[in-house]
Amino acid sequence: MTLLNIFQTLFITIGCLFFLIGTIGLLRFPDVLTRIHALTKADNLGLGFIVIGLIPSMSTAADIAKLIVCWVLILAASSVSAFLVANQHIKKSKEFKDHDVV
Amino acid sequence: MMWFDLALGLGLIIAAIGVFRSEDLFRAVVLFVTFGILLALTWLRLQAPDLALAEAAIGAGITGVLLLDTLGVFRQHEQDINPRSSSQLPDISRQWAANVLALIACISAAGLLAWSLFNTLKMPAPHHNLVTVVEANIAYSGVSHGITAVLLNFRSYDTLLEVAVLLVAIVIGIGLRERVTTSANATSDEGQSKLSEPPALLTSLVRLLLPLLLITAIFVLWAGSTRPGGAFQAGALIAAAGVLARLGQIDIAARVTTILRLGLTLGVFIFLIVAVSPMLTGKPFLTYPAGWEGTLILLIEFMLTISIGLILLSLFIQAPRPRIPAPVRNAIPATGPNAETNKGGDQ
Amino acid sequence: MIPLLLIIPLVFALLSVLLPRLPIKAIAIPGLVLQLIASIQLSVHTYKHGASDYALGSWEAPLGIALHANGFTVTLLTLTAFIAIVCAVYALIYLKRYEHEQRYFWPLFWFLLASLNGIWLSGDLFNLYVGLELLTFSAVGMVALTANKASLQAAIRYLFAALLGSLGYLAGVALLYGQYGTLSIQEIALISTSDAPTQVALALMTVGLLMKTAIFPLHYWLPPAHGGALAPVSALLSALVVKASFYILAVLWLQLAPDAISPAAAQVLGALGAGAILWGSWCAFRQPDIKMLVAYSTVAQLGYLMFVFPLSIGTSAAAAELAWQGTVLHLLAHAFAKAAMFLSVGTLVLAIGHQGIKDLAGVSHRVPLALFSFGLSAVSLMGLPPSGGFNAKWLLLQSALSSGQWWWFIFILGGGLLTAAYVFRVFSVSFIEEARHKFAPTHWLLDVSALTLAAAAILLGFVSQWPLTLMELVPGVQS
Amino acid sequence: MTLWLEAFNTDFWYAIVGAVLLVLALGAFITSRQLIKKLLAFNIMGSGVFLIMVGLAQYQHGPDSVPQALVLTGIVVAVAATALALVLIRKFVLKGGQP
Repeated sequence: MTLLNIFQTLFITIGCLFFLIGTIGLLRFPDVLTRIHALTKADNLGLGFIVIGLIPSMSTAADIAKLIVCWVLILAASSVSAFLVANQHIKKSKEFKDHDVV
Repeated sequence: MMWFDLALGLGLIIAAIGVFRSEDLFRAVVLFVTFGILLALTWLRLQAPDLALAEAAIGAGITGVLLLDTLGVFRQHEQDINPRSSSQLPDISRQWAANVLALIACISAAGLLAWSLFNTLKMPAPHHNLVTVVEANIAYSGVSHGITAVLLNFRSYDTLLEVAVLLVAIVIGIGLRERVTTSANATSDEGQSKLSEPPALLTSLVRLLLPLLLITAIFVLWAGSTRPGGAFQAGALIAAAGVLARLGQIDIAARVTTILRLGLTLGVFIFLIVAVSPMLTGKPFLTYPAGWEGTLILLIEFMLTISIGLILLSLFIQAPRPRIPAPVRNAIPATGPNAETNKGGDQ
Repeated sequence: MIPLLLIIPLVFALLSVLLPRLPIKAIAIPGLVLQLIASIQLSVHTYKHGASDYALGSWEAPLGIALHANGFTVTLLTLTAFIAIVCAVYALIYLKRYEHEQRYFWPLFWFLLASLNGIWLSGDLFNLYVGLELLTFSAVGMVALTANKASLQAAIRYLFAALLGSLGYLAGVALLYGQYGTLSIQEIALISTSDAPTQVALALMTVGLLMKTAIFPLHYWLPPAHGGALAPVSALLSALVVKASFYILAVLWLQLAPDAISPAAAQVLGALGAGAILWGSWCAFRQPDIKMLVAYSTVAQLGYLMFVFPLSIGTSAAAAELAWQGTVLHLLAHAFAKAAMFLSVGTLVLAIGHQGIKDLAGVSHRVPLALFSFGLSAVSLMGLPPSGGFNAKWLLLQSALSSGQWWWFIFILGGGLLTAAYVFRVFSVSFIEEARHKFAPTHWLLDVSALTLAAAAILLGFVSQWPLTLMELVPGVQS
Repeated sequence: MTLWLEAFNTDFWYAIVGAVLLVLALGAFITSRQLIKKLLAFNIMGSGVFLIMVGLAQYQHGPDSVPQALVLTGIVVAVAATALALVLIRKFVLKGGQP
């Protein structure tokens, strides 16, 4: 096992751990906003670690670029969708408060 | 990797059971999309990257969007117009009959399939082997990717009929939709689409993603002749771009114009012209002239991509939606022979 | 010659999607005439030179898809072209009051024809699947055309039943491909064995196709779809569309893998047919609505088609040939008679403005021609001489006798009596003198088209030899 | 038993999964009362058939582009069917029917 392998294994394992933590948060946290928080923060970080861990096994610069583009796109998509979900949630809960339902 | 396959297969089955068992439709649809993603992985494991692409883009993507959109429409509709009535309680005896019927059908289907698969294990390999036939002829097909060769050369007749199937679906879609818009005036349509202004963040993301999606679509189309990819996957990507654009309120004409109709039929039209023209020189229908196979296949695929993208997108845009009752509508009485049915229609 | 029958309807379908405001009259009829000429020419060619194959794209099966024209195929092609042209004439008049609907009727009509021609000609199992789906979609679209609640419900039910049927068929195709490594019907017919995968594949495909053909007890979707559609649509659906899946079923059982079929399985199909005759006739007898009566009559008449299996599997060659001839004649006679019946009922309903059988009082005076066509087609359905229906039933009876299966004899005869029972319900009301409603005038072309088809059903009794001579070129039950 | 273990491979395993999906979805299709649920069951049933088609063919003679092309056609037909069914169901619900 070369040093590079150890480095890769380490990073990917850390990435997976973050995903695990994010999933536990998703399941255990009490409401929508905290769940989004757990999911987006932990998962985006985990993804970053995995991408860094994968980069050494790519053969060409183009492949590395593709990996990074994937990462950036997922970051953008997940942050925007998290924002939309949160936005909707806040709107809904405001409506409920107006009707004194909660 | 056998363990991975075992887990993936069981995952597919569990996701499917989840879809069937969930009472809530929204939950069922989300699980269905999950099922689609697992299925895309499965196709990769079966060495079918084309199918993985198609499943992700068409099966899980477009189908999921259509289903979610429908649920949204139902939710809107039920709240405004049609609260759940008590008469909707299940008919107990009918339900029992269906359960018994399903049990019989399931047991017999399971028995038949198990018997067949078990016997397959004991059988020798079949007489024919199309793998070798495809390999022997692919040099004459004009492309080097097997699936594209089968779809657009060896069995191009299937593909022609398949695009016709898509076309029939959108013709029905337009037919059922237009009735709504002919009696509604433009303002009520506008009012509906502007109901909720999308957040600026979404709009800017959409603007960022649109060109990327289009470039990817063109790449997937062009890749089709040498490696996984092709018109159907590219068309699905174009449709996805259109759906995104619509979510981000970038205006896409929702009216059925002649230009749209031209776009919808373009693929089949060019396909037919290319297929018929060799008959003038006495060659069979659907034959490509020697030397021109690759070019013509790319041309057909390009046109098909446009048509498939437009058809899938139109199926999303043209799907019937409830109209928001606008006070303006009363001022303009519906006219024409169908006025009566139109009024009774969608209120 | 063969591919023209695919190209013509596809081109016209595209034109009518592209330019929905095209002068339909100027376009549709010449196209249909062209199609009729092409199919007659193909029939003549087949008669002179025998069955022929056509390799699409110059790729021979098993790699490519082969089209196959034999005596049976060309008969069906000509039948399709003929019924289509008459229904189109009717539709041109009838749909004038449905301005919106007719813009979507014509593309679907042409796609329907393209898929029918495709199915009759195809020699490839998977291609048949795509053809069936195209057929289903255009048929469902035509049922949903009026877009009221009832017709949409009927269309959804029809679509779901047909999709389930297609999947059963496709599952069978998957097993057969795994087993034989080819999709060509002719190739599989050469090497088919009676092993488990083949039998399971056939079982799955059979159930799927029975669903699509609406054979009792899988007929539940047919009456609302056929009874609720517009008159020319009902005529096309009952005359042609349900026959497509029956055609595939017959090809599978009699041509693809006859060795894999046990006589017991054939008896089961025959029993389903008998059940269809009894149940369909009983339901038809009880319907208060005339269109539903005719739709249930289709359920009953489709039952006769099933008798070909017990009468030709495990029986003598002579009995099998008689059964096959009788079935083909029945298919033709029913197509003519049922199309005529739906068209004439459409005219009657148009004249009265109501669909109830009780409302028919007085039609014998006011709308005599439509009632006359209805009567003529009923003669053929009942199997009275001289008519195509009579010859068909006569051949089937002979086959039942010569194969010693007297129990089918009872059902074939009894079915005619049951048909008489429900048809006379209509006549007993229609000859009442005083009318309950005002009568609207109807266009003479409506009467003429219904009459043409009814006359064809009767005339078939005199020229039964024509299709039967062509039929001798059919593989499968061959003498 | 030895026969099973010898002949078993990835392709065959997925064919079995396809058969299981087909059977389960058939049951769900018949029992469910909601049209959308029926539609989902139809789609999953279709996926089961596709898995059988590719899995079985490839079990017999390795990667085969013909069934893959057929399934690609099948997927497109299935999405067209789904879209058509949704259009009809939506219209039906707007006319006051129950989904």
